[in-house]
Amino acid sequence: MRRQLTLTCDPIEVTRMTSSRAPDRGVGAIVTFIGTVRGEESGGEIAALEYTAFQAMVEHQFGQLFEALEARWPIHSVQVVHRLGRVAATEPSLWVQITAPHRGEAFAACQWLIDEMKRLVPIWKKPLA
Amino acid sequence: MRRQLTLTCDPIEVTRMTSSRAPDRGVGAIVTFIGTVRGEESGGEIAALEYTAFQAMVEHQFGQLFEALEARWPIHSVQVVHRLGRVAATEPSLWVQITAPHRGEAFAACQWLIDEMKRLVPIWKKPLA
Amino acid sequence: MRITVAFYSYFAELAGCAETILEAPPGCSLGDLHEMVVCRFPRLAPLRRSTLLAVGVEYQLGDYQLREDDQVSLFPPVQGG
Amino acid sequence: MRITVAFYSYFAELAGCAETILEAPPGCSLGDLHEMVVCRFPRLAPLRRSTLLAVGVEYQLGDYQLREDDQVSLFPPVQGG
Repeated sequence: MRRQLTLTCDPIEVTRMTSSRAPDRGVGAIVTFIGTVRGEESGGEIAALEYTAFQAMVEHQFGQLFEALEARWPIHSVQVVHRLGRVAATEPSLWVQITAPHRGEAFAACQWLIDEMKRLVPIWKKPLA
Repeated sequence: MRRQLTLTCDPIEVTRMTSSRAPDRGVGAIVTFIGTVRGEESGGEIAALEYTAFQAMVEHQFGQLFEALEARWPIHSVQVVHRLGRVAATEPSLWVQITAPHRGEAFAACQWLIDEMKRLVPIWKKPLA
Repeated sequence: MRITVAFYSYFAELAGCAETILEAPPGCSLGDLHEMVVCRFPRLAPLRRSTLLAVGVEYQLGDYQLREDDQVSLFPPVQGG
Repeated sequence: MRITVAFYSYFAELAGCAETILEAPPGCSLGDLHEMVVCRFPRLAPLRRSTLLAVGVEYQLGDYQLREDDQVSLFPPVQGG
């Protein structure tokens, strides 16, 4: 399983990362999740979120999640990009892409990875007015 | 809910269609599914698939699915592109993108739409050696 | 009454044509028409149970009552995606 | 034994520092150290139950036995994505 984790303070270049072909002849499904900063949160207006992280632990925890992912589903590749620092409303803060032979495992793995990330990976956000 | 259905014999320009921002300040989740033609199917090698459709019924059935989708989940937009004609191995035959406030509804709606499409939308494929 | 019948996917190859016109008796149901079709195109008979039936752009069951100029379609299980 | 304690997210603001060094008695568990930390930084006390504890880059529970030079981290529930 190919794996890639990027933590970056630069904008996520969604277009550059999106491929127009399967990376492998055995891949039939590419599931991509983009999390964007919402401009409204519990009623209030938000201009941006400030993301901070305990980076060494983020990398270690994602490494463990990737191991568990590979053990559970026949995934061909997993890529995660998480932005840090200031992310303006409507911009992507998270980009996840899973490729797999079939859509069932690709959807299941993608949702599981994001759920586990939100439970275990030490990243925090603070609203900026 | 914004909706768009495209049936095309031209390659799906995944890169051109992928946006790098949320289309709306209330959108927090963008789920994209790309189905690609696998080069191996039940043991044999496949060079391409030939897709055919009963187009008027495809449009009508997708219209009904979009109605049901909107009634069930708070979706902001749904876009579907399905290729017809010859699609070479590793090329995308299907592109689906759902935008919504949160990932739960975006993932659920995307998977439901593809499942229902595979049950109801009159498109067929034939392997080409 | 005059009914247009279209075949899609490999049903067209098995029938040897993409479309035909049948004269159905008054009161004929979609299920009755399906039987007339498989009599006329016997290579479709073994696929009877998996055949999908539509009138216009809607799926219909065998008890659907046909009307003059209905456009009926017969096709195998769909395989989009 | 000497233990480094780091605070992340708003825990650093509440503690007034990102890191401190504590001298812990031999046999001190991570839970014991957590109590020492909230005594020293009382604004963290009300958040005791929701505090996450890590040693190095692994989560640990209160019964974890600390060792010389362990790097302990305290932080609030994570919010990635």
